[in-house]
Amino acid sequence: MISFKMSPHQIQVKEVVHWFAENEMRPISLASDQHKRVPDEWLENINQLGIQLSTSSFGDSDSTSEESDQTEKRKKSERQGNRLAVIAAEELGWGDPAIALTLPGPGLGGPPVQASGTPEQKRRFMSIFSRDEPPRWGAYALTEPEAGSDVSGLKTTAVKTNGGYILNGQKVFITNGARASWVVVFATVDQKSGRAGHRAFVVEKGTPGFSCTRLADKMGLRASETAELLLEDCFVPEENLLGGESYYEEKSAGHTGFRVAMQTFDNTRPIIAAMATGIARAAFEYTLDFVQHEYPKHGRSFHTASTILAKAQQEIDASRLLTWEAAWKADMGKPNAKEAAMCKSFSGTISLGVCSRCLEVLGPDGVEGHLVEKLYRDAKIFDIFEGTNQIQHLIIARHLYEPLGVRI
Amino acid sequence: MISFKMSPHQIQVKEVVHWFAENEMRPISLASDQHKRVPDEWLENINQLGIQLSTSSFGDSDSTSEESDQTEKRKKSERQGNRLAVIAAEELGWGDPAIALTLPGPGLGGPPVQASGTPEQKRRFMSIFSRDEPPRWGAYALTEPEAGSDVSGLKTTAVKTNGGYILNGQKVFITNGARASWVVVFATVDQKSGRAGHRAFVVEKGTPGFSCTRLADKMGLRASETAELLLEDCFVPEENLLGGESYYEEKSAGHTGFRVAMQTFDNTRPIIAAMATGIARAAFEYTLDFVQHEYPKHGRSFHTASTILAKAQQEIDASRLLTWEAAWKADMGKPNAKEAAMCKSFSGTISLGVCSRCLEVLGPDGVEGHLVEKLYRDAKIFDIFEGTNQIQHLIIARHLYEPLGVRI
Amino acid sequence: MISFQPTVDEIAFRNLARNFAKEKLRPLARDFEEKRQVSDEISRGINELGFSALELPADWDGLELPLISQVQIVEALSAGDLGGVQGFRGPGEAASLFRLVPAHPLFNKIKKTTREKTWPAVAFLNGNKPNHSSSLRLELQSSGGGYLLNGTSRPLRMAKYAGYLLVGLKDTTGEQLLIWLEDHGQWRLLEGDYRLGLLASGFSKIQFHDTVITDEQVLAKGHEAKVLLSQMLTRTRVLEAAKEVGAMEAALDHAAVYTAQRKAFGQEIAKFQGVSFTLADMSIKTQAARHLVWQSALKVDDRDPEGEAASQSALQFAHQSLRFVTDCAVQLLGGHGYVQDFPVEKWMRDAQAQIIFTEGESELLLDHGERLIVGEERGGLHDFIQNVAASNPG
Amino acid sequence: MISFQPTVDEIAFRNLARNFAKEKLRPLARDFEEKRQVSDEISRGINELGFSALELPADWDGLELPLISQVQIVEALSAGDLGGVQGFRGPGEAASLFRLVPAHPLFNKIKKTTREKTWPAVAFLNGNKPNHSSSLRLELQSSGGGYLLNGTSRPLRMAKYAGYLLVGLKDTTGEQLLIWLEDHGQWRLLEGDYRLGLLASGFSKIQFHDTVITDEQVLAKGHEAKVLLSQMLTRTRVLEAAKEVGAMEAALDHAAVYTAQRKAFGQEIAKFQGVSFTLADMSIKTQAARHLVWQSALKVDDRDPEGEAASQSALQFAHQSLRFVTDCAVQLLGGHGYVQDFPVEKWMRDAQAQIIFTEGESELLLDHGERLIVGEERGGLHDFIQNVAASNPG
Repeated sequence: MISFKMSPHQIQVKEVVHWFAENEMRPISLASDQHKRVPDEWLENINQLGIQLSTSSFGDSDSTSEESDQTEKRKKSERQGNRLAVIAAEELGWGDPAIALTLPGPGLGGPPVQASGTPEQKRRFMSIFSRDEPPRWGAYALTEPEAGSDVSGLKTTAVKTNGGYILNGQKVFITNGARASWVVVFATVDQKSGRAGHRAFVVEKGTPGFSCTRLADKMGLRASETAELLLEDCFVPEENLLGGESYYEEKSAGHTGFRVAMQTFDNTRPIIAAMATGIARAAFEYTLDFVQHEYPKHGRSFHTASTILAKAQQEIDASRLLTWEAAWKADMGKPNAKEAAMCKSFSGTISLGVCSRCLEVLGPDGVEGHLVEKLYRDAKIFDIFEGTNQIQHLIIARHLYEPLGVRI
Repeated sequence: MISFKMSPHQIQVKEVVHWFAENEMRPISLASDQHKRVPDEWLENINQLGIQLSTSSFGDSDSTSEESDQTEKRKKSERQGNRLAVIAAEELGWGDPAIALTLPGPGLGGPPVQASGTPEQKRRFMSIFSRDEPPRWGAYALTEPEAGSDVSGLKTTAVKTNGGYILNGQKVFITNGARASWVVVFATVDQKSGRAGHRAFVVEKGTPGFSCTRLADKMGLRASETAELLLEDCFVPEENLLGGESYYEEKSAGHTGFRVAMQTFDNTRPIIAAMATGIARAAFEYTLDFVQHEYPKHGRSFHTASTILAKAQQEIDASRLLTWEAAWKADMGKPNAKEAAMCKSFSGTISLGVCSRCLEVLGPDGVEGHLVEKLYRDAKIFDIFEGTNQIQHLIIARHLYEPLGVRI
Repeated sequence: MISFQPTVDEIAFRNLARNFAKEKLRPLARDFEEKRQVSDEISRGINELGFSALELPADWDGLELPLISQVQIVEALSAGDLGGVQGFRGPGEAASLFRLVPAHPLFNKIKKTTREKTWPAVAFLNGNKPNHSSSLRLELQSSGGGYLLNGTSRPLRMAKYAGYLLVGLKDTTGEQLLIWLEDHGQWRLLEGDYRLGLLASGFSKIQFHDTVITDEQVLAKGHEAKVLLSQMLTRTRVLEAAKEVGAMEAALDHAAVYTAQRKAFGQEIAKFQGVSFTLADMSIKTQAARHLVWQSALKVDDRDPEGEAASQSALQFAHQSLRFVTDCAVQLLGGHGYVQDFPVEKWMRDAQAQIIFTEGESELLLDHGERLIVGEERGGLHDFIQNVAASNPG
Repeated sequence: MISFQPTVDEIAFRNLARNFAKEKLRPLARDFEEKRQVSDEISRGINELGFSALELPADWDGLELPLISQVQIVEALSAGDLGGVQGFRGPGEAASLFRLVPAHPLFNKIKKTTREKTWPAVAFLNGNKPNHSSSLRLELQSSGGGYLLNGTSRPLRMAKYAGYLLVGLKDTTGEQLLIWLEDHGQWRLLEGDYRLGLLASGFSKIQFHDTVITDEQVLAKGHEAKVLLSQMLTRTRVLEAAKEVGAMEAALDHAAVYTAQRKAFGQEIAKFQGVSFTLADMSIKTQAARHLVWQSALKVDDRDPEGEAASQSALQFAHQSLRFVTDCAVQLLGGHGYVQDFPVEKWMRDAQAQIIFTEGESELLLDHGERLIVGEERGGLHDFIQNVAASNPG
């Protein structure tokens, strides 16, 4: 039955995360943006709450400390993990997207480890994230300076050697790349063979030859760490090849690092989209409140504000529903690449637009040490990272033409 | 000196053509749309006025009955022909774009004959258009059923034979194609050689093997004749090859039928753009008048109408100025392909948008036997014919990247 | 629990509608347009399959489906041809009023025809919509025990074929009335020249000249009339928006198939991003519009006080997207999009007509936005309706 | 005669501006942003080249150029860095008032500084702009022979560095006043935390607490003040719009060069229509915006009564296009567009700030549209200005 009503459990998750966003994130939001850093002490404190930005941190599917073979019960309840994740991500985006991305946990590195890792790897890499330990992070390193959207063209090399691989290359725009305990690094074992040559490695902090060369200054999302990573003759042991060698040897299964990277996106894009929706909602709610308290209730500016706010709410609703659909499909075990691209594309665009129009309503008052101007700066990245809007369009179109026998 | 003020001569042309549009075209506009035909009698009458839709019919550059070597004086005065043409075309579009396209004269066939014809051809084909003769038309046949925007892929063949060429192929969307005394037909003498093989022929009405197979019913522009033409083993004498054989033999000059076709567009696109501007202006003026007389001067609907009408006037102004610039460049003898594509693209888009938003202002009253709904139906073709908006974008981008050394 | 999974019944009904749309409606669409009406055969088919009774109350032998089910069916039908769907005879917008007050004694006669499956057409005159043209003014003047009605309406859908007329209008003192007219001697048609779209929908203006409205013809007055009208409009907005989503789906599909086959510059034009990105945009807007329609349907089914705002939002987004998607479809077909050999030019015209004859985009946004800001109290309206129904045992 | 050909002088001045923008402004743009001001060296350069005196009257040693010439120069400068241009010291918006009433005795002091080329900054407080925030209210109360001014302004450009303050405000009876303040003891800065853009522009709020305004400080009153303000705003709108065109040009150029070089999927990304069509759209909007600026400049130079409406239209289109073009530039650079290694992220921020600190898009459209419909009588204003100037021999 079609229903857009949250279950009691979903409502509970939403409320808990909203409480957190409002009472823990918002108070440090503007200062974190200014200092380009989330306070360490804050991170240590909230680590104990166990709130993460990932598909696996809500619901009862927390597999970090469990065996990988699953009981029937767990499998069943896991089926709402994606929906819970987007519900939570919207609230976190509402709270502060930069801080949300800085919450301790495996981050974008989690999905590839969960999806492709061996049981041993899952245990080893996921078990480090615990409320009882100091805060830790995972990260995900795909993008290279000369290959942004073109994932297939990656230039980081992995050369097989005794007991492992030697990695060489450079990665950019890596969220939490400097503070991460490990980073899922995509590299190629054979540049000529294209996507088939891709492999995913877990490179651990402190590995010789692995370093962070720089943190990038950005338009927004300033409290989030965006690192450039360098791999210079960096030896990574065999057991850190995600899935192990046998995973890639079964050619028929079509396992490649490329596929690992792409599957990750189908899971993470709805989360990113939900955060963008949350950003738009934060700007909308702030502005609605402002208009309700400060505006006259008639005349030109009232009509302008009415139109802008109605449009904002409409776009936020549509964005959320597209996102929920992508998450619901994932929960159902249905392919959701098209829907994930759709919600990512839509939410990225409307999020910036809503912020910009809200700034018009707020006028010059809206730029002084102000939440909405920060949201505007933050929003733009949602059109770019995890695949630019152009890439999302390509994926959507590919899925539209596929049943018609045209490969674009 | 930059100036957007018309000269006295330009004002005079504008006023004469506006008078014609208002008093001759408008009264038959809705009926012609309904009957899908401009009345013959009307055409006969107005032929005597000598108003045509072409680059050469204003100013003193009417070369139809003149020798091709030109006096200094004529050359100088000819330099405002493009500006006069777009000024006139805006008024004609304002009057009725379908009737404008049906005005007797060489139409889109004129520019290629003027630009590439031999002196003998210019005389022979252009001299038939005269106020003292019955109304006659020329036409331009480039598009084929399987090659719309892809001009380079044309399939109509021209095989050299004794004293001429045998043409075979089909042409679609040919304005005035059935009533035309002659049609400039583009064909290829060698499909393998691509654009280099293109040739432009003047095919005369009644030529054996040359026929009109159908008139297409359309969304709008219904009073204008849109023909499908068939060439079946149609013999065209050598002397009807535009420019003559020697024209194409000088390889160094780069003369091809493709080039003829493309140069035509640089001249005609501003005219098409000006008509689209005229359409938008007609909808705008009608709606402004309606609002001034029927609307209250306060409140919601007044604000909505204010916004819509201000936007409409702004877009019309911008569209006109882009068009004027393209025409001015042509008059100055400067390359204007980019500007011609820009004004064509912009005007096609805004023309439809203005009509649509005016319909919103007019409400249900606006669809009953009504000028603006007709303009809306007419406007859409301006995004399509003479190169779709996509093609215009391609041309613009090509010129933006050319100086950067990238050929797209 | 959040779910996008239609029920088994919904899927079955939707497939039925889809087949009918594909096999019956689509092939005859040009014919309906030319003849300016939907054929009797198709009307019979529609009625036999129950598509005219989706919204009707159960004790009228209607299906009384929730809106969330209806919108899926209506969308599937309209994907055949929006112009055809808008030309179906039957209760039209009034069905939503029958649903709200099924037992109203004024409806006894039409209720009988509905049970007999004769499906007379009902036209709806919403005199509350802003009407700026001074030549079109309606005046309802209290007179004796009733009212005198004078003036000319805007063009109304199905007016040409209507046996019944539902009128929502304020009298000269500003009191809201809902009036039900059964005798078409009471109004005169003022037929016009329509060329834009939805040409099988029987558009006509309606004229009144000292038409006497007796108190018996007044269905509701004052606050009661206002509430009924508002709730009826909320339901019809959702259904109209669903039709628009169907029209978008048709245009999207057609453009996809065409661009997948059509070649230029040596390859399928689908391979040019200028084409494929446009198609992607069309599909995003279609899907988003569908979700907003579903959301509004669910809210109205749930008697959520936000239902009215959601219906305005859904219809406004549908309008905007419908214009975009049908325009893009024409554009992607190029010259072929503009000629009547392909359906897309008709869909673009139908779309623009559909938008004009329902509420305008700016109006919908302003209604929605003003409520957002001012926070109009809308609670309790559903209870009120129960009372209306209860106080008029049919 | 319609012509798009700049004069030889205009070309020369434009090239000078272009070189200065490229060689001086662009390389220092990040530095200005970080230091929150434009360096003295650059300010000197600007002044020496005469770029601060374009609008100033001739007998102030200004260049008194027609707007059509100014907009070309201002555009070329802003193509270096909009944030830098908006941080130049100097008369700012007030220059247009000096131009309109050059002989006003209140301007004697600043006229002298201008002749001495010391270029003090002037801030402009337009209290007539809608101000919805209740914490920011200005009140001008008649008191004795003058007025008492209280309250807090919105953030103003160059307020931090201003030695002079021009205030346009209505008093409590609704009478329009133009006030000229030379003593910055009369106001207090209320500096804030700005992060969005135009960070070198010295934004600050200004506070007044029982500030006494004497009659001598009143530049004009009533209708005269209204007309002056309106004409001044018309001129500044044209100039602000020209700056925005320059910023668009910069973003367009940068995106073109980047996408011509950047490769993905084995070729320059310029070859993907998703990229090249976006660039084409950017260039169309930039060129259209430029033409509208030129049109408004020509109309104002011609004392055309449509000049004010044209300036509103030009600025509104520039706003909309500037947002689009700078956003697209960031988008076309992808991740590189978002980091501060490239200038486009700054331009997008500067653009949004520029739009916020000038008049809003909806406001401009409504002003323009209402005049279109209601046809406000604006004739004779230019004559009036002549009288103002004549009646105040300086």
